Amino acid sequence: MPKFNFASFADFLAMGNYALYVWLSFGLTFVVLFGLWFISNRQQQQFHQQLRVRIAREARVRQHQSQQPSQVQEP
Amino acid sequence: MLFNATKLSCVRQDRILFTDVDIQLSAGDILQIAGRNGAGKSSLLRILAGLSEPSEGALRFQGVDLTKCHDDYAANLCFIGHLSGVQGQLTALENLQFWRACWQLKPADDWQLLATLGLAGLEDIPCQHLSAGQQRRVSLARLWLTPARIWILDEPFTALDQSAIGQLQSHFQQHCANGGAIILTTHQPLPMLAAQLRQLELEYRW
Amino acid sequence: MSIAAVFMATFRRDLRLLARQKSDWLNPLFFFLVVLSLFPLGIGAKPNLLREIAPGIIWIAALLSVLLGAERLFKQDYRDGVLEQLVSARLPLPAYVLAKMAASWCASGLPLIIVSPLLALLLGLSESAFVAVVATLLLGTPLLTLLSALGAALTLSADKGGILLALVILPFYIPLLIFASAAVEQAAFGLPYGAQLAIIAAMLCLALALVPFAVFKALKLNVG
Amino acid sequence: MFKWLDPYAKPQRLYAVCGAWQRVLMPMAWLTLLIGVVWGLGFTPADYQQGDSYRIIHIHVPAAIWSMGAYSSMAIAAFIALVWQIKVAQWAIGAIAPIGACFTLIALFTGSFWGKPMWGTWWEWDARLTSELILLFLYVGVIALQNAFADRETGDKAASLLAMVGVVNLPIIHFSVEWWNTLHQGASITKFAKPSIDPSMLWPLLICMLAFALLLAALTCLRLRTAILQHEQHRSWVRDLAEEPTDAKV
Repeated sequence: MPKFNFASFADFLAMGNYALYVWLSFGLTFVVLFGLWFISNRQQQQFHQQLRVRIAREARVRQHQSQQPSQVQEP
Repeated sequence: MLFNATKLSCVRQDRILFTDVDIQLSAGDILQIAGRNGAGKSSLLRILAGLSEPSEGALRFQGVDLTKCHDDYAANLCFIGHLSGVQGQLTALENLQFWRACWQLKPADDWQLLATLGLAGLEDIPCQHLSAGQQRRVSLARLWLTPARIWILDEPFTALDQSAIGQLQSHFQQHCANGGAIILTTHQPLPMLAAQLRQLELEYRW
Repeated sequence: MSIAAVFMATFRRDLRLLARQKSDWLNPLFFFLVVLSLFPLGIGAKPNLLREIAPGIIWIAALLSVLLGAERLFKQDYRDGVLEQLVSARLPLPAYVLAKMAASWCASGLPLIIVSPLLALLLGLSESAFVAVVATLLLGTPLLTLLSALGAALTLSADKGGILLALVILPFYIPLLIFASAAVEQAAFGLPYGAQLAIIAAMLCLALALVPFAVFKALKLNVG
Repeated sequence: MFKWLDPYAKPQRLYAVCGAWQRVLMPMAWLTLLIGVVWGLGFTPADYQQGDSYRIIHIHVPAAIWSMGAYSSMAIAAFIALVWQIKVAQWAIGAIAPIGACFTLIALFTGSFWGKPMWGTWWEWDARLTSELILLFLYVGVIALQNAFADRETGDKAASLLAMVGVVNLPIIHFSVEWWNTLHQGASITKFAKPSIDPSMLWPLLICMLAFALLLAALTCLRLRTAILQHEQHRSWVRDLAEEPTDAKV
C-alpha cells in the first residue's frame, strides 16, 4: 500500500498551497457528476408520475363517456 | 388488387392515432376516410403516400411490398396534402411548368387547362395574390396532367365553390372509369360518386 | 433523365425567384457591410490595428451573412408543400438539394466576392492580402453554403429555427475560419499561402461529397 | 448480420437488461472513482515541478478522454440506428449527450484550474482547452437540436444525423485548432507540460479512467431506461410498470 504522502491532515488540506485549485476542481467535479445522476433519476420518477396522471385522466374520460348515452356519430 | 395495406398503426407524439387499419383498393374504387378531427386521417394519408413510416403494418402496391417497389409506386402516385404545393411567388403557369419539368409530364396547353378551371385571366399573376379557392384550383390542376393511377387527396374540396366541386367530382368519375383509384378525406357529401364510394371510419382514440 | 430535369427546373426557378425578390440577396450583403464597419467603430480605427485584424473580421462577417441567408433556404418550399411533393413523388432529392445550394451560393456567396474590393478600401488591405481574400472567399463561401444548407435542413421543422441553426452549425465553420483568415494573414506579410488554400479546397471537396447526402436525409426526416 | 444484436433491439428486453447493468455498474463506478481520487490525492508523491497542483490530472485527463469517448459512442449508436434501423440506438443519443456535455464541462474547468498557477489567468487559449470548448459547443448543438421538435421521433433522428456529421468533423476541428495554436502561441508560454508519469502516479490515473468509463456506462443505462419509457409510454408493459411503485431506487 503506498504510504500517505502528507505529514498531517492539515498539510493534506493545504495541498502544497494549491488548496484552492485542487479542492475547487475536485469539489466541482463531484457536484457536476452527482447533479447529473440526481437529475437523471428525478427525470425517471417524473415520467412515472406523469404517466400515472395520464392513465387517471384516460380513466376519467372513459368513465365519463360510458355514463352518457353514446352521442350520435357525426357524418 | 391495385393497392392494399395491412394492420397499419401509427403513433404520433406518444399518442396512438390508430391501430390495425386494413385497406384494399382496386381499380375504379374511391375510398373516403372519415372520422372526427384529430382522428389521424391526415397521418394515415401521409403513410399511404409513403411520406412517413407506420409504426406497424405493411403496404403493398400491386402485390409487391412498398419497400421493394418505391419508384414504381411513386410514379403511379399523385399526393396532394393540406399544403397546396403551389409556390406563392411564381405564377400559375410557372408552377405548372415547374411540375411538368420535375415529373417530365407530356406538354399540354396550360392556358386552356387553367381556363377550364375557371382561372382565365389569372394565369400570370403570382399565386400569392390569388384567393385560397383559386390557389386550390392551381394545385388541383395537376390532376388533369398527371399520369398517376392512384390519387391520395387530403380534403380536396376545401375552399372550392359549388361549380368547382362538381367539376372535380366529374373528373374523379372519369379517372375511375379508366382504371384509376382515389383515396380522399372530406367532410362534404359526395352525391355524384355514390356508385364507387366506400367509407373507412377512423374512430377518435383518446 | 429526371436528375438533370429536377436540377435545371429547381435552379432556373430559384434564379427567377432571386431576380424577383432582390431582398433575398441584398439583405445579407448589406448585413455583411454593416457588420464589417462595426468592428473599426468598436475596436478603434488605428490603421495598423485594422490591417492586422482585417482577415478575421472579413471572414466572421462573411460567415454570419451566409448564416443569415441560410434559414430561408428550404423554409418556403417546406411551407408551400413543394418538399412534400418531391418526397412523395420519389424525385431525386439530391438533385433538388444541389440546385438549391448552387442558387443559394449565387445569392449569398457571389455578392461577397463582388463587393470584396470595397473591403480592401474599408480596411486598408494591401494588394496581396486582397487577392488572398478573394481566393479564400471563392473557395470558402461554397463550403459555408454547404454547411448552412445542412443546418437549415436539420432545423427545418423545428419551431425556433433561426438561433438553433446558428447553434448547430457554427462549430463546423471553425476550421474554415481558422485557415481562411490564416491565409489572408500570410498574404498580408507577403508569405505564400498555398497550403491554407489547399486545406480549404480539401475541406470543400469532403463537404461536397458528404453534405448533400446528409441534407437529403435531413429533408426526408423533416418531411416525414 | 449481427444476430446477437437482435435481443437488445426490443425495447422491453433492453429496458430489463439496462436495469440489471445499472444496478451493477452504478455502485461500482462511484466506488472506483472514490478509490482513484483518494489514492491520487493522498497517496502519491507530489510532482517535482508542479507540486501538488498536478493531482488535478486524475480528474482532468479521464474527463477529457471520456468526453471524446462519449461523443464517438453517440456517433456509433447513430450509425447502428441508421444502418440496422434499430430505433433504440437512436434513443441512446439523447441519453449520452448530456453525460458527454458534463464530462466536457469537467475537463474544461479542471483544465483551467490546473493551468491557473502556471499561466496566471483562469482561461488560456491552449490547443486542448480550445478543442474541449468546441466539443462543448457540439454537445450543446446536439442537445438543443434534439429538444427542438414537437415530435420526439424527429428530434432523435435529427440529433443522430448531427452526431454522425459531428464525429466526422471532430478530427478536422482538432487538427485545425492544434495548427492554429502553434500559429498564435509563441514558444514563450510553455504549454502546460504533462508531468512525466512515473508508475506510482500511473495507477490512480488508470483507476480514475476506469471509474469515468463505468460512470458513463451506468449513467447511460439510467438515462436510456428513461428514454425507452418515454418512447414506449403507449405500450401496455410501460403502463403496467407505472401502476406498481417504482422498483429500482438506485
